[in-house]
Amino acid sequence: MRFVLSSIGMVLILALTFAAFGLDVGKSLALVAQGAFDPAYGWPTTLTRATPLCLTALGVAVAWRAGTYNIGGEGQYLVGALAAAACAAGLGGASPALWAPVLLLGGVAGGAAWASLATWAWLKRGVQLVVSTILLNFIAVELVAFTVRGPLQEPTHARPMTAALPNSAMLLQLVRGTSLHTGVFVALVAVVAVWVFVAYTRQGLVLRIVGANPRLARTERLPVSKSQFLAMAISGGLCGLAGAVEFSGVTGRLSDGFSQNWGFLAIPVALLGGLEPLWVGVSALYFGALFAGTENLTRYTPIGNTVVPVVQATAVLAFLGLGKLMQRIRRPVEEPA
Amino acid sequence: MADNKGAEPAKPAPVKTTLKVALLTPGPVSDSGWSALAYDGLKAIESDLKAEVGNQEAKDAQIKDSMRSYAQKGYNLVFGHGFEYNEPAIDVAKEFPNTVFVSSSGGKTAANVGAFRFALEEGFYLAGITAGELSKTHKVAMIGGPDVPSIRSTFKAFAAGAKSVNPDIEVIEKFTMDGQDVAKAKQATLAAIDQGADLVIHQANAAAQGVFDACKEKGVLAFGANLNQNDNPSGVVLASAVIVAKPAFIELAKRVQAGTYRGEITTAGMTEGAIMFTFNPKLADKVSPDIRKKIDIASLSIINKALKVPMDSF
Amino acid sequence: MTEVVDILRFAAPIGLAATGETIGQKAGVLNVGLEGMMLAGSYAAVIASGASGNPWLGFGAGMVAGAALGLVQALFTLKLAADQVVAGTAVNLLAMGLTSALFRLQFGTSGKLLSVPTLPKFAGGLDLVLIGGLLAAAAGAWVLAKTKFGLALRACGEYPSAAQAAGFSVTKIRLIAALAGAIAAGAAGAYLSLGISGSFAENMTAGRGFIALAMVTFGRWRPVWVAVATLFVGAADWAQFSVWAQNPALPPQAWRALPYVLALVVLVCAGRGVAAPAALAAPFQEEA
Amino acid sequence: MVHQHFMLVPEFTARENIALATMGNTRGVLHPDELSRTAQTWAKKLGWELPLDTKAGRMPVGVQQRIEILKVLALDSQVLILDEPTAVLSPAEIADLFRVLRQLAGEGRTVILIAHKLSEVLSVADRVVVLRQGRKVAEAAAADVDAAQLETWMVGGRDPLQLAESHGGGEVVLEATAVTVLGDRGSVAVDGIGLECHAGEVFGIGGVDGNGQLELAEALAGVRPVSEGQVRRPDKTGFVPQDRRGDGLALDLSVQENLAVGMMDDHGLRFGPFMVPARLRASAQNLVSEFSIKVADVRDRVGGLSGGNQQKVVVSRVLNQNPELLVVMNPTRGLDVRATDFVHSVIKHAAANGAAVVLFTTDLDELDLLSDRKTYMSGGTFTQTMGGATV
Repeated sequence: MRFVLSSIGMVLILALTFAAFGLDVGKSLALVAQGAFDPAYGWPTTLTRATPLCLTALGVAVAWRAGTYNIGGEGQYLVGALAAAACAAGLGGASPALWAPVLLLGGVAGGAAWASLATWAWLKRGVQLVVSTILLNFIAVELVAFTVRGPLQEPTHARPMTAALPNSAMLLQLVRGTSLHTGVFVALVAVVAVWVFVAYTRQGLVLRIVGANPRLARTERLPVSKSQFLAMAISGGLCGLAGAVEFSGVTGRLSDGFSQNWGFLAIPVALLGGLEPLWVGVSALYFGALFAGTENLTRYTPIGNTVVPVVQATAVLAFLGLGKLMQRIRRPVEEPA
Repeated sequence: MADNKGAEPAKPAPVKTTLKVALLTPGPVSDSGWSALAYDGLKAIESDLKAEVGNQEAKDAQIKDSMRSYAQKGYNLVFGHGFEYNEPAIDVAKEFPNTVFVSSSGGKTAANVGAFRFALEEGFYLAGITAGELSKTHKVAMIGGPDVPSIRSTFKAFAAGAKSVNPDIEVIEKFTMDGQDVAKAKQATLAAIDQGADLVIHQANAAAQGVFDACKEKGVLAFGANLNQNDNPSGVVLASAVIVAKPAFIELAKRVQAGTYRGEITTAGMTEGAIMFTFNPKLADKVSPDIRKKIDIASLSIINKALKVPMDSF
Repeated sequence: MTEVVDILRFAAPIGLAATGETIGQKAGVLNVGLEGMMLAGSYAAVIASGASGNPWLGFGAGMVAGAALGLVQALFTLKLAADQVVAGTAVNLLAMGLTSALFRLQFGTSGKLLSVPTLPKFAGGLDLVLIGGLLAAAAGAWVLAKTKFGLALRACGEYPSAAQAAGFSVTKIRLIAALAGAIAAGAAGAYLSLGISGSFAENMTAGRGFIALAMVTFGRWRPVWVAVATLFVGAADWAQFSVWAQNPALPPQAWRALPYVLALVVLVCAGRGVAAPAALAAPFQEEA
Repeated sequence: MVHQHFMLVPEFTARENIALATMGNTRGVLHPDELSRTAQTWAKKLGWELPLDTKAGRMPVGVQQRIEILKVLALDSQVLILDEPTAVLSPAEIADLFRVLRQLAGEGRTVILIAHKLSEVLSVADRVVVLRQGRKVAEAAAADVDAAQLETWMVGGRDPLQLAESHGGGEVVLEATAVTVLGDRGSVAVDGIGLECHAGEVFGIGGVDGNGQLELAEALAGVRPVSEGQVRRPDKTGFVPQDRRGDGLALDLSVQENLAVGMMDDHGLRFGPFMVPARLRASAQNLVSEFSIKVADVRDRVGGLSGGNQQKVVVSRVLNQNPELLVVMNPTRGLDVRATDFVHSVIKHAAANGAAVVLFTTDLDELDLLSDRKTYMSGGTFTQTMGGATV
């Protein structure tokens, strides 16, 4: 029900935005639908876009559920990709079967380490996560810029990027003629794993308790700092994994433009998914479709990519407004005095 | 579909219906520079050849999807405006033998993949000569936006030009790492002028106004780049190193339309009329006839290929 | 001396935005849409200055644009009690898309190097906004510390129920604080385009809004310290272009990362300090 | 109006808090001194010491209470409404407060006191109104009614409370020797205290809030580290904190999840690293019915329950772990008579079943009713007197 409503709402929003931009509404909507849902390449592109978004948003969700407000997803994503690229450089002649797992694990480790820097500064030195993770984002961008011009630059040293990953080492292409790769399964597994972890494991419960009220966790002698550290490490690991998946699934290279802001966009995606892993997966699909659709739109309309952020913004605001309205209707029932 | 057998690989056939041309740019086409000039070329193809055109700002992860989408829709030419489109084109082109993929620079080719590069270095070399002759402080500056090979290559040419007439000249180089941050461009330029530079060239795209503004504030002269920026309201642009994209783009599109395009790496420079170095007539008094003569001689040498301007390959 | 003025000028946009944001955060309003408001301010300022030929009109237009976006955001965060991070992100996207779309609509898809009348400067490079901005920041600090409004505002950020119990409308006070922050962000953007660049380019704020956000925390929610933090980053920024040339031993990326690394080191060394306002980013529903 | 939950900004000084409450509008320059002058006058008149420059969050609750009352008085209110003002006060403070209330009433002001404790109501009020479920059920002059009558009106009659007998005298379960504990700001809150608690006894510790009880309780329960000395406690130690909403519950989580905090390591409910949802739910439902917690569904937010039921959630969770040592702090603060009775009976029951119970309370009646042995705390050490009233 919720989805039928929000889908109708979304179409309305798109139509209004297109009209405001002076586009042919029918044609534009068709282009968006085609880009997002065409069976030959729409769906695959939607899934491709949703993959990194889903992983980073899961990362945000885990951290926020534990009360650790990680907004450094972008930095962790970049460092994850960087770690994967470093692993690739180090692997050299190793057997192709080894590459994917090493790269992905490398990404997890890189992202987790980057997040842990912030957690350390917070738990040991009281530096707020909100500020340290923002600062680490900026630093990660420069770190990537440096490495692709320095230690990890491709062999000719002419271009600011790493050497291309050999095709045999890339994650397998799933649908011919699209970018869809096996990384989508990684995201799927992550959704289920995070869901089970948060909802059904002892550690997940501890994490939620720490997030909901750290003082309760303290009175019950639960390991508060340790749980927060773990939550941030998982969060960073997921963001790093996203970077590694995008690196070894889509680009095969690391360069300045590697980041598509997935780390920042993860926050609204996670929040709109209510920080519930399964809904975060759905929310990521939604946004994946939105990206795939609007990308297609910009190809064939003269308006260019300026319409994309406007559509996204309107969609997010409409979700917020709609959600709040529905909550208001529900609230009186919910709270007996 | 002409499927050739034998040694000759498959090549795109002539276009019988409406020509369809797509442009991929690494930045916004509104950047008054690198991406804008390609966009203007695309618009020229649209109006002169009555072609259907599309364009998209596509980076890293989006590049292949974008190429495939255009190819699937039957686009005949997909032009990626940067070296970074070369390798993805090689991959994607295998799936779409009837679409020609061309990138701005890049070293790999296939039957339907090529690279096409403007030798802006030639214009920068001439600007360098002018700067080397005019500088009183013996210091000149280059302000770059993003630190990318194409920009570095032009800067090398500028430095070489300056040193060719003034071997002791110091060339200051600064990158803001951003083609849109006008304030940073201005800050970098001010810093360069503070360090003694009295002539400044840029590769700052949309942020170029910051360079010109800084020059105006400090009373030094600047060079325009990519587009003819001599009429910039700041009034400090002494000359511009210009890419004349339109004829080159139309020529390329025509060859694709005729089915005569072969995957190759070509360079369009002053010889082909694709690069110009033009003085600002309003500031004519700043340049002595002597210097103009030197520039004319150098231009001729470049056109005659007697003078080879340094150019990085990437 | 020129160096000092230069640092001041180039740090001013971040400083203005950060000071405004400090006021907002003191009232419990976290404005993630700062970047978008700055960008809108830059755009409106250039358009108005170009159209009217009067940079002061442009500057005013910049503030109005900031305020307009601030109102949109407040509608969601204060009225609908929506998540402040999400609403702010949306406002950023909105500003980015709209300014780019309008820019292309007006000046052609391939853009144009705009040059519009800039704010007049005194000898030495100072200008009215710079001096006014310093005064405004001081005034802001004074209002926070020494006026009744400031006290009520801080109460809204610490314990809104107490402010309400004392008879004040939390929503109204937060709205005023949020608007003050939004106007400051608009002014910051306007100064970026009219005080420094004399031009507009798509997305020209280039992340300054996010840096301003970081500065508020770095300055520990104290207006004076926020200003100091901004100047510190401004100086590091300046050094990137000035000192770098003399010391190419470090790669340029290291210079660019330096302000953030230093900020982090300073925070780690300083250890625990003043905490954030207790009710920061927490929605407050007025009881009837 | 003096709220039960204080309307003081913890980060503000007393002066600023009074100024906030009394300034009335947001125009003009702030003169906290002027704004707090009336309050200061009142404080002098009432014989209260007013720490003007201390942050409210760092004051003992009794002092916070005074500031709340001064805020109201400074506004020259003719009608004062106090919601459960005595919940956090010592007997001496209560006596002092009542003296002030009488004084105010004597000056012609109207004082409305909302309270649960009947003896208090009768000792200070002129007229009593009983409300039950939003309805006025009775009204009388205080002189005309006694506690029994009031109680009948309030709860519609009830059986006299039957408490289990605890004897004490078992083995020593808890042993603290020369324990020094630091407060949140690093100052010494508990100063070299030693105590023993035996299986099967309730050891009561009375005293005015803010004299180190919180720190000692947390140290005994193992929540707060001791800086000097030693605490020997059993592994199975249960702790009922005084601030149940702040320390005892995660209000946004469900009843089930709040109960699960205490059942996580119950091996029947765990399968390796996983919690078995069905058994967790069943177990929670058992507790809910055993402790008659009023909740529609164990998946409901615990924040939506009444204070009494919230406390039951905390107590049931703690007792469900069959603690050998139970540390309880002000367990009935803010609860109504029935809930209070219930909590008293389960505490006593736990002791009768062999648990060692350390009870911290500011409520003298409660201390007397439950304790087998008792002492008082003042200034971080044990004394034999409480809040000025000699025992």
